[in-house]
Amino acid sequence: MSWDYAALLPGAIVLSSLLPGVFIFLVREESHTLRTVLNLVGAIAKLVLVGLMIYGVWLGQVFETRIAIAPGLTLVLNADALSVLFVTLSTVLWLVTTVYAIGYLEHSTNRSRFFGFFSLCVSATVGIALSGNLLTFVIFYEILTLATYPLVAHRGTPEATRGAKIYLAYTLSGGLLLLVGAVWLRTLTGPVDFVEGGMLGGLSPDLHGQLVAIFAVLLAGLGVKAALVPLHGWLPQSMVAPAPVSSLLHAVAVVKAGAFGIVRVVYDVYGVTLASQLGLLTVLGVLASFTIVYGSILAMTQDGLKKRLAYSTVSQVSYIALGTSLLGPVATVGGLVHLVHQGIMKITLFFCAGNYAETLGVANVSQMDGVGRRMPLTTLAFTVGALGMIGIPPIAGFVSKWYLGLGGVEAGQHWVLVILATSTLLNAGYFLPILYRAWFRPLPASWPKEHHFHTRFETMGALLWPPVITAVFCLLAGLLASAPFSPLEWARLIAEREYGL
Amino acid sequence: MTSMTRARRAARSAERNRDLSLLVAVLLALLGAALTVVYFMALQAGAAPRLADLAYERLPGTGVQNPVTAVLLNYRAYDTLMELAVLLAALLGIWSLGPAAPGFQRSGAVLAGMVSWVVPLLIVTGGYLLWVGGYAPGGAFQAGALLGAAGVIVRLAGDPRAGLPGEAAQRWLLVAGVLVFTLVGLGLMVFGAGFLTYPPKIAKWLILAIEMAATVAIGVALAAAYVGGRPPGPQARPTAEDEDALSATEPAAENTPAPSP
Amino acid sequence: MLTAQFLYGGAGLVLFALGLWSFLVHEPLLRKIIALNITGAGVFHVLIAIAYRGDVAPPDPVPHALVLTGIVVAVSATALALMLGARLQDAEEEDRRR
Amino acid sequence: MTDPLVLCIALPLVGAMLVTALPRWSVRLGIVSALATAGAAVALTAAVWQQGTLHLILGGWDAQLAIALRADGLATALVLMANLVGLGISVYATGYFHDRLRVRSFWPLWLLLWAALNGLFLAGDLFNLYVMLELLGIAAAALGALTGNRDAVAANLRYLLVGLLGSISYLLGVALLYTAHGTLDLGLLAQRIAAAPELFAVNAAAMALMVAGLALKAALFPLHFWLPPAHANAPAPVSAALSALVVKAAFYLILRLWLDLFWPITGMAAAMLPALLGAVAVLWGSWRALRAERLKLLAAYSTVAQIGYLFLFLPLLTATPPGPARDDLLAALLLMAVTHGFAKAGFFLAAGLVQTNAGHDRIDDLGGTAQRLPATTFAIALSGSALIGLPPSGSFIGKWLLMQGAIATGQWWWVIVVTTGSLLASAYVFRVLSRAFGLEPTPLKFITDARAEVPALTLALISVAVLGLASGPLWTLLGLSAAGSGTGGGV
Repeated sequence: MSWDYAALLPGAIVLSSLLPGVFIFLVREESHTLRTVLNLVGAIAKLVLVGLMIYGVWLGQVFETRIAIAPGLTLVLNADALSVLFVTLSTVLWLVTTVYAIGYLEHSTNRSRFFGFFSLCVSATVGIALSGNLLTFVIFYEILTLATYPLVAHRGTPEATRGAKIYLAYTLSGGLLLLVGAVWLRTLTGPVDFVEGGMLGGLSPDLHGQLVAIFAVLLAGLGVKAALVPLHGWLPQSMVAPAPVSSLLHAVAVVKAGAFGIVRVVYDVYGVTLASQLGLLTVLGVLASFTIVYGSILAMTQDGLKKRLAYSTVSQVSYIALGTSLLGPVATVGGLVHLVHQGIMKITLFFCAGNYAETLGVANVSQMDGVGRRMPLTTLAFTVGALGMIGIPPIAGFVSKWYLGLGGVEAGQHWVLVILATSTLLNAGYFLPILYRAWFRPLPASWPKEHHFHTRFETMGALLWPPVITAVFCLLAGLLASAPFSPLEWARLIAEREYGL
Repeated sequence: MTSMTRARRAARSAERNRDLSLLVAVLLALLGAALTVVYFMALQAGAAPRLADLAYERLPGTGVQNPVTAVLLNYRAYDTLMELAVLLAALLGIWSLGPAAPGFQRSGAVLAGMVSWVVPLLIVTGGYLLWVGGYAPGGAFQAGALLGAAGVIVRLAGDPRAGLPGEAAQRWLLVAGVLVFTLVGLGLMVFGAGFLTYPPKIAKWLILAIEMAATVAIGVALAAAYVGGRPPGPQARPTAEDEDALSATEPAAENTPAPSP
Repeated sequence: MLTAQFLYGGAGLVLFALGLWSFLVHEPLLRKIIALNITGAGVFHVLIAIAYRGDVAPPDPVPHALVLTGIVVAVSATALALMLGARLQDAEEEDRRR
Repeated sequence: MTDPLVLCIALPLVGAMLVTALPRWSVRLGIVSALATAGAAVALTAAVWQQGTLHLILGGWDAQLAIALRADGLATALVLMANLVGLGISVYATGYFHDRLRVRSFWPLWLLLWAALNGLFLAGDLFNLYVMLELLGIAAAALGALTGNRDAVAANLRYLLVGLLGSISYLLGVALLYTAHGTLDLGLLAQRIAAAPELFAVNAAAMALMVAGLALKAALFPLHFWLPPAHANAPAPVSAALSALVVKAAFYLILRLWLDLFWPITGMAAAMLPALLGAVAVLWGSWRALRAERLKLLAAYSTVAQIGYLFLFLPLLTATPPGPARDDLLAALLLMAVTHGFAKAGFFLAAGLVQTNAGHDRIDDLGGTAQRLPATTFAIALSGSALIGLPPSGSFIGKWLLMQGAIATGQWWWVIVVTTGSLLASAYVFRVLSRAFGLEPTPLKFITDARAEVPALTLALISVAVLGLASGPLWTLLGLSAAGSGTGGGV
C-alpha cells in the first residue's frame, strides 16, 4: 500500500463528503451557518478533487486506493473512465442539490440529521462509482440503502414511514441477492476486480451454466435499485421524501447505482463478448425494453407530479440498461451518456416540482394551470427538462436517443427503433399536457397554499437557481456534445476502452 | 393451604404427563445403560496410570503430607481459589435478594444449654480438622463446614445473626479466603516464583495461612447463607424497595430450608 | 478391583439417570433442586469410584479433590437456588394477596 | 515479574473482594478494577500478538498434575472483546443503578462474573473449566435476578437450574475422559484422544455429554427456552453481559472442545446436527424477535438467532481441508462472535436507556425516540445493522465468508438460511427504527447523558466500523496471516 497522491485521491474523494457528514451530525440544530459552511466546503472540496482526477484519468494516470479488510478481502477504490463519469455527475449535482436543500429545508426540523445522512448518501454513491471490485461495490451499495432510509422517513408521517419501509424491503432484499451473487462469483474466480473488457473470459465453459445463474441473481439484485419492472415498486412509494431527496437520490444516486452496477457487471465483470455469448444481453434488452414502455404508460396515468416523474424515471433509467444490452460501441455510448443526461434532466424536473409544491402548494398535474405565468423561470427550466426527456433537439436527451437508435441499427437489432419511437410518443404524451397547462391555461383564482418569499424573483433564490443551472446544463450537454470533456466525448472514451478500440 | 393446592396442581399435571414421563424414563434408562457400557470400556482402557503416582511422587515438595490437601491447595490450588469465589458469589446473590427474614423464637433453656456446649466443641473440632488437614483427611472445607454448622445451630437457637458479627466485619471475613489466596498468589508472582507457585521451604506456612483464611470465609459464608439475606445492620435499614422486610411477619421457617421437626 | 469400581461407579450412573429423570418430570421447585443434587452426587460417585486403586495402593487423590471442590460448588448453587425459590414464593404470595 | 495471563483473572477477583468488603466505595473501586482488568486484557493481547500462544502452568508442577492457563489467538480475541465490552458495561452501570443497595449488589457479582469469563477463556484444564462455568452461571443468575421482580427471579431461577444441569452433564463427560485417559489437561488429552482411536465410544459419549451440557448453556435451539425471559428481565447492563458475553463463553467452550479435543472423532454427521439446530435457531429466533412486543425481548431472541449462525460453521470447517480456506472460515467464525458481542452489548445498553427514559420498552409505543434520544437511536441503528450483517459491520465480512465456504463446499443450503435470517433480522431491526422515526407528539426535548450514551455508542461503532473495515488483525492474532495472504490479497 503506497501512500502517494494517486493512491490517496479516490479515498479522499469519498472522505470529502463523509467527514463533513459526521461533523454535521454533531452540529446543533440552530447553528445554521456552521452547517451550511460544512456542507458547502465538502461539496466544493469534492468538486476540486474530482476535477484533478478527471484530468489525471484523461492523461491515463491510475488512481487506486486499496485497504485490506482481511486476507483476500480488499476494499478497492479505483478511478477508471467509467467511474469518473458517475463521480462527476454525483459531485456536480450534489453541490447544486445542497444549495437547493438548504433553501428547501430552511424552516424544518432535524436538519442536522438530514444533512448528515445526505452527506453519507453522497459518500456511498461516490464509493459505488469508484468501487474497483465487486466486494467494494456491494459494501457501498448497502450503505447507500441504509443512509437513504432515514431521508425517506425524514418527515416522520405515517406515509413517510410506510414508504420508507417499502423502500427498505425492496432494496435490502435486492442487496442480499447481490451479495449472494457476489459471493458465489467469488468462489468461482477469487476476488472479482472490475477490469475493462471483463475478467471472466478465461473461465472454462463448464462453468457457464453457473455464470448464467449468477448473472440472474446479480441482475435481480441490481434491478431493484435500477427499478427494472417488476422490481420498481419502491420508487413511486419513496416520493414521500422531501424534494431534495427525490431529486438527487431517487432521480440520480439510487437508481443510477443500480444501472451503473448493471453496466459494471456486463462490461467489467463478464465482458460484453462473453455476456453476449451466454445470451445474457438478450434477457437484459427485453427487460429494459419492457420497463421503458411499461414505465411510460404508468406515468401517463398519474396525477401526482412527483409520481409521474417517478414512473418516468423507471422508464428512462432503463435506457441505460438498453444501451448496455446492445453489442457494439455506439449503443454503449448511448447508454452511458444517458446516465449523465437523464440525471441532469430529471433533477431539473424534480427541483421544479419541489418549487411548485413549496411556493404554490401545487403537487398535482391537475393544479398546474397557469404556473408558467406565476413562475416563468422555474417553468422554463421544467420545459427544457421535459422536452429533453422527449428527445427534442438540441437538448441532451436527443443525443442519447440518437446514439441508442444508431447502436441498435449497428447491432442489427432494428426493434430498438420501435421501442424508442414508442417511448418518445409516450413521453410526449405525459409531458406535453403539463407544458400546455403550465403555459397556456389561465391562472386559477388562488393557489392551494401560496408562500411569499421576500425576494424580487418568483421564489426564494436558493430554490430558483439550481433548476435554472441544471436546465442550462441540459442545453449545453446537447449543444456542445462534441466538445472535449463533454459527457458524450467521455462516454466515447469509455466505449473505446471497453471494446479495446 | 398453599402447599395443598400446589400439591394438587402438581398431582394433576403429573397425571397429564404420565405418558411423557414414562417416555422420559425409558429414554433415560437407555442413556443410563449406554453410559454404563461406556464407563466399563473406559475403566478397562484406563489401565494407564492416571495422576495418582505422580501426585504421590511430588508430595514431598508440596509442604503438606496429605495428598488430597496437596491437590487442593498446591497442585490445583487455582481450582480451590475459584471455588471459594463460587461460594462467595452464591452468598452475594442471596444478599442481593433482600434482607434476612427475622422471627426466630428464642430457644428454651435445654436447647440453649446444649448450644453452649456444642458450638464451642464444633469450633474446636474445626480448628483441629484444619490443622490435621496437612497430614490426614481434613482441611479448610471440613473445618469451614463445621464452623458453618455452628452458625446454623446458633441461628436455630434463636440468634437472628447466627452468631456472626456486624455487616462490615462480616464482609471482611467473607472475602478473607479469596483475598488472602489471591494476594499470596500475586505476591509470589511479583517475587518471581509464579502465580500460586509456593517455594517448598515456606509452602507449609503459606498453605496454612490460606487455609485459615479460607476456613473462616467458608464458615461465615455457610452460616450467612443459612441466615438467608443481607445482615440487618445500620447500613441496611429497610427502604422503600425492601417491602418484604416490612411484610415478612410470618415465621421465617417457611422460607428457609429448616430441617423438618 | 475392576468389579468394585464398576459397581460403585455404575451406581453413580444410575443415580445420575434417576436424578435427571426426576428433574425432567417433576414440577415442584424443591424436587427439581433435590433431583439436581442427586444427579451431581451420581457424578461424584463415578469420580470416587475411579480413584480406587485396589486394597494395597493408596487411592488417587486427584478425583477426591475434584469431588470436594464439586461439593462446595453444588452447595453454593443449591443455596442460591433455594433463596431464589423462596423469594419467588414470597412474590407470588404478595401477588395473591393483592 | 507479572503475567497478563494471571492478571486478567486475578485483578477482577481482587476487585470483587474489595468492593465486597468496602461497599461504600463500590462504584469507585469497581471502575478502577474494570479499568485495570481491561488494561490487563490489552496487555495480554499485545503479548500474544508479539509472541504467539502463551502458556503457563500454575504452581510450577508437571503439566498434567497442575492447571494450565493458555492464551491462543481464539481465546485472546474473545478476552479482548469481553473486556472492552465489560469496560463499556461498567462505565454505563455507574450511571444506570441509582439505588444504593442495588449498586452494592451489582459490583461484586459483576466483577466475579468478569473474572469467571476471563478464567474460562484462558483455562487449559477440563475441571477448571467446570469451576469457571459454575462461577459464571451462579454470578450470572444472581445478577439477572437483581431487579428482584417476580418475572426476573423466576426466569433466572430457571436459568440457574438449567445451567447447573448443563454443568453436571459436562462434569460427567470430564469424569469419563479422566477415567479413560488419565489427564485433565486439554493439550495432553488431545494427544491421547488422537492416539486412542479404539476408545471411540468413550470419547464420543464424553463429547456428547459435554457438548449437550454446553449447548444448554449456549442456548442452542431447542435448548434456548430459558434465555429470552432471563435476558429480557435483567437490568440492562446485566442483559448486555449475559447476551453478549456469557452465552458466548459457552459457545467458545464447545468450539474449543470440538476443534482441539474431539477433532479426530468428529465427522460430517456429528457436525450436521448442531448446524441444523443452529439453522432452526436462526430462523426461529429471528421470527420470534420480529414478533416480540418489547425491545429487550427482541434483543434476547436475536441472541438465540445469532448463536445459531455460529453453529453453521461446524460442518463447513469439517468439510474444508486445512489451508487458507479453512483459516478464513475460522476467522470468520471468530469475527461473527466478536461482532455480535459488541453489537448486542451496544443494543442492550441503548435499549436500557430507552427503557429508563421512556419508562417502558414496548416497541409499539416508542414513537419519536429518534427525535428525543438521537444518540441512543443511532446506537440502536448501528448495532442493529451489525446484527443484520450489513456492511461495513464485522458480521458482514463474517457472513460473506460463511456463504463463500458454504458454496465452495457444496453446502449451498446454508446460504438460504443466512439470507432468510438476514431478511428477518432487518425486519425486526427496522421495525424498531421505523417506530423511532415516527412523528409523535413528544416534546422536542433532547436527552443526552454522556456517561450512559457514550458506552453504547462506542460499542456499536466498534461492531460496525472497526471490525468491518479492519478485520485483518484477527487473522494475525489467530496466527493465520501467512496462510491467508496466499489467497491473493484481493488482486
